[in-house]
Amino acid sequence: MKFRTLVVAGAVALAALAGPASAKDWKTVTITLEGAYAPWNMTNPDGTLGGFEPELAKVLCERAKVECKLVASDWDGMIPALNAGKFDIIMDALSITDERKQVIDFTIPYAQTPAAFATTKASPLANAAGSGTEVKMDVGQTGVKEIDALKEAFKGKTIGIQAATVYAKFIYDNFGDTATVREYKTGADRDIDLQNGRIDLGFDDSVYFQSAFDAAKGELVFTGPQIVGPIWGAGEGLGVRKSDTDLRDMFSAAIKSALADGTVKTLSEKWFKTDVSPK
Amino acid sequence: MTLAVTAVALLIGAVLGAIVAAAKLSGNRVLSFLGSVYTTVFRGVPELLIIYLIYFGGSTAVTAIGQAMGYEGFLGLPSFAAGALAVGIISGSYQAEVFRGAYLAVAKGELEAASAIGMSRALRFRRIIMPQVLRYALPGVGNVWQLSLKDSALISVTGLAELMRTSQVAAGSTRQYFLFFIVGGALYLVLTSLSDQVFDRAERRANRSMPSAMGQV
Amino acid sequence: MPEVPRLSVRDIRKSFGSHEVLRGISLEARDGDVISLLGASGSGKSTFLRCINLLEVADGGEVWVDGEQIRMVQKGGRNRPASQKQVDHIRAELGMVFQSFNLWSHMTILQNVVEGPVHVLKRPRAECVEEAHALLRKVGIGDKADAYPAHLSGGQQQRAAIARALAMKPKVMLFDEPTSALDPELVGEVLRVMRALAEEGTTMLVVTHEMGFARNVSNRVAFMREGLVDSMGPPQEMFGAGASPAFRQFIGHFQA
Amino acid sequence: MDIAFLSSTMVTLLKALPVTLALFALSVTIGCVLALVIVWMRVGGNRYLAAFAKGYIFVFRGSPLLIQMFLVFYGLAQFDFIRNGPLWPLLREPFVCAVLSLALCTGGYSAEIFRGGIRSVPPREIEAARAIGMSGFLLVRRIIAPIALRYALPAYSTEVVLMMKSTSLASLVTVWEVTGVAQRLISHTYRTMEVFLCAAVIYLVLNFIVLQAMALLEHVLSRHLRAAPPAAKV
Repeated sequence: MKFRTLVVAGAVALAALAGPASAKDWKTVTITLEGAYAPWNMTNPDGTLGGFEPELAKVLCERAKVECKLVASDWDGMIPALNAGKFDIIMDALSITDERKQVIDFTIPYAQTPAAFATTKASPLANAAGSGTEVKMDVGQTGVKEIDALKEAFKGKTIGIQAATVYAKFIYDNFGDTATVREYKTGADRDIDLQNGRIDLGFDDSVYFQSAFDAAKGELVFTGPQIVGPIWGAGEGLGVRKSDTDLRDMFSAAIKSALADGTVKTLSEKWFKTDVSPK
Repeated sequence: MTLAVTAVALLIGAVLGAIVAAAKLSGNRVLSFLGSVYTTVFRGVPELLIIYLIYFGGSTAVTAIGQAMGYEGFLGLPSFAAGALAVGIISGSYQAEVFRGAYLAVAKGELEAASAIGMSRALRFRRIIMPQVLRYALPGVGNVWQLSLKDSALISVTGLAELMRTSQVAAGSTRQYFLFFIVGGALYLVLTSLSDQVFDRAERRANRSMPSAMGQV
Repeated sequence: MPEVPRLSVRDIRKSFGSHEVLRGISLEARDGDVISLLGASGSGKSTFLRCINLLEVADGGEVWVDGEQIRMVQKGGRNRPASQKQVDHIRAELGMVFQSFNLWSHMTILQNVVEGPVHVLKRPRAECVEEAHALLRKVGIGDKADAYPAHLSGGQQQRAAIARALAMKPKVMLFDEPTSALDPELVGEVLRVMRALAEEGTTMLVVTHEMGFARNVSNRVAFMREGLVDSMGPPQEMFGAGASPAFRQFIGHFQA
Repeated sequence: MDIAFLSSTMVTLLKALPVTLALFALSVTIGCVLALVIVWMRVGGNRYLAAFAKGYIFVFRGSPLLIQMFLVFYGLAQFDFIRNGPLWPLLREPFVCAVLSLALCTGGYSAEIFRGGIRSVPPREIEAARAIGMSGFLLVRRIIAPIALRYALPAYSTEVVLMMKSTSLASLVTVWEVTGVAQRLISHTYRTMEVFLCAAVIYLVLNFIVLQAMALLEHVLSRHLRAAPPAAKV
């Protein structure tokens, strides 16, 4: 009996240290971001987190009437870490997909963005077929005409992607048999390698790339069509544990109201120079 | 942050190491077997994996205990605790070996001499064994500190903003990889050489009864 | 034609820091000479021996082995051998037996003995092994060929070390207090081997405290004192009435 | 316990084993050669070479391997003269970068270990070798190296085990060895514990084999330290 109390006390003490402790009535919520996926989220020089998502999170938490704490963590371990109770919400341009729905739950989307290839300005692969156009794709769809044209053009090349993303799956499904795929821990690592010429192409979220291009001082450019549609899931939403349905509903409602009154649009235009709200 | 993690880890490691070393030396077959398993496993599995296992597995375990005790919801292990625990467990396995070696290095004759003048077991341990074990173990503990200092770089994967992660994020956002990693590396060099000196001095102090040991380094 | 001395040392000087250990020592060993070097500790006997095969480099003086002079040069204000190759070649012609045996601990006795002939002199291994066995039998440890040094007694180790030196077929054997590190009961077996070598006509230079050996085996005795040769002569003279007062005082300690 | 999942995980992870083993074998071999060069500089007598070796050892032992690896992989590639240089086709490959940084790092550690071994060679045994006319390379090869190797072996086997474990860091520069594949599996299955446990078992087994091999080598090399074999006559 005494031992039990002791263990519980110890566990509670640890949990109190941890912060993301979760009583049933949500007072404080811990949200994780990568802090290295500008302009979605980034780490400011003073160590705080900034970008589109931290600002949106502030709005959402106010509307959900909870205290929020932002913590950085590594992208490729986020979902297991969420289920291990490290934090309560993932807000990191996380696409809502069926695969992920098997392990976690999502709020409604707060953004929906296209994805595209990037390469260096001087690369022979710049201006590949379909550049400047949009291609709509469905979940799991392959054999699309425009994509097959790209596949031919990118034969034998090396494509860099961030590990554990929807884009990774897309590249493996469509280019895995003819091109070399290399997975990086962060987008920035991939970009620097693209710039350094270790890989020929990168594939990622377009608005992310847009800001990465600024950082690369015009060395990187888009190539080929922008790819949009349900293939990227229903857009980017907040990830929560399956058991936390109340939390999910609270934040879904907050997102709904932020979309309705144009808050998302304003923030989006501030950070992305374009509106990413889901249509 | 790096220093804090390493210091806490070294403490955890010292306690674990002492327990495990005692278990291995106890002469009890079950205990010494368990001790060997501990040192083998944690020295044989990559640090990165151990950190991941404790980061993910640790909170699952804490949560499971909590729930078994009737506590609802999730209990998390913060990055700092998980990181320090992981590096501590690893350094514990190395320190156990260091302590064991140091204990075995205490000359049998000196123990017999202590018994001969009628020292009790406890007194013998406190007055004769401990001071000598500490002296013999010091260089080893110094090595483990260096090891832990560098292991702490791996905690960056759990998102704790220690030296490594800070340089990584800075490198990523500024695209100045070379610069920031050089700076990060240089900072570690400063830390390791500073701590080297501290341990050197401590060692010299501990060795003051053995002048012959000096000057050989 | 005058006979070329096996070993000729002229005016060797050596200082360690400000301490002058050897202050100009000359010595000559002709074929078959057995010279015992006596002297108190610190008189420079061992240093003298080590200067001959250049384990220590003398500050000045000449060493001739079998008519060949070891060439020296001044480099950076210090005396140095001109050619490592010549040094190696001279060393191969001088057999050295150390106070503490210095057998190579990672090799068997046989390997210790054949190491030099095979790798320094580049002679065929089979031939060397055969000779080595003969040498080991000669020093009385024929059955220990495959043992490691740590498994032998001190006396056996020293006899193995003598066999190792002999295997190089040296022109002169140098002994540096070969029995000082041995327990008293083991001294005899080593001295017996040395006496046998002397009787075969091996040229030997022996630093020792064994008065019996100096008196009965060697044909010349040199007494060193304060970095100089105090007196030198046949044993019957040295131990007889004509001895110098210093030598008489020195041997007095041994007769007490 | 989900046996089917564990066994399929094991099979996937084992497919990455050749990469881990190649990383290990190459970096240990190159690192060992490098260490010999460094230690030769360190004890060779030339003041400048010794200072360089000292600096090398200080830098590579004093900073985390992870930083060294990132520097080699991302850092070097930032310089135009590297990208346009003759080595770029090699340095372009993540595998080469991983081997390079692992080898550079273990080179520093092993050099210190070898130096410790050399320092424990009894000076008298070296002197005995000089006295029969050995010098230079012959002396090193026949006397110093064999004795030093024996003394350095226990510390060196620890270093080799550390290297085996260090290969797991290569996953962070996009080399898909066992740990990297484990992480990829997790990103598909989200089952952290099972996958990492499988990976841990693989490393344990590998290190067990390495340690056994080293112990065997040590046993062979220390015949001269063991008690005499039961002699024919006692």
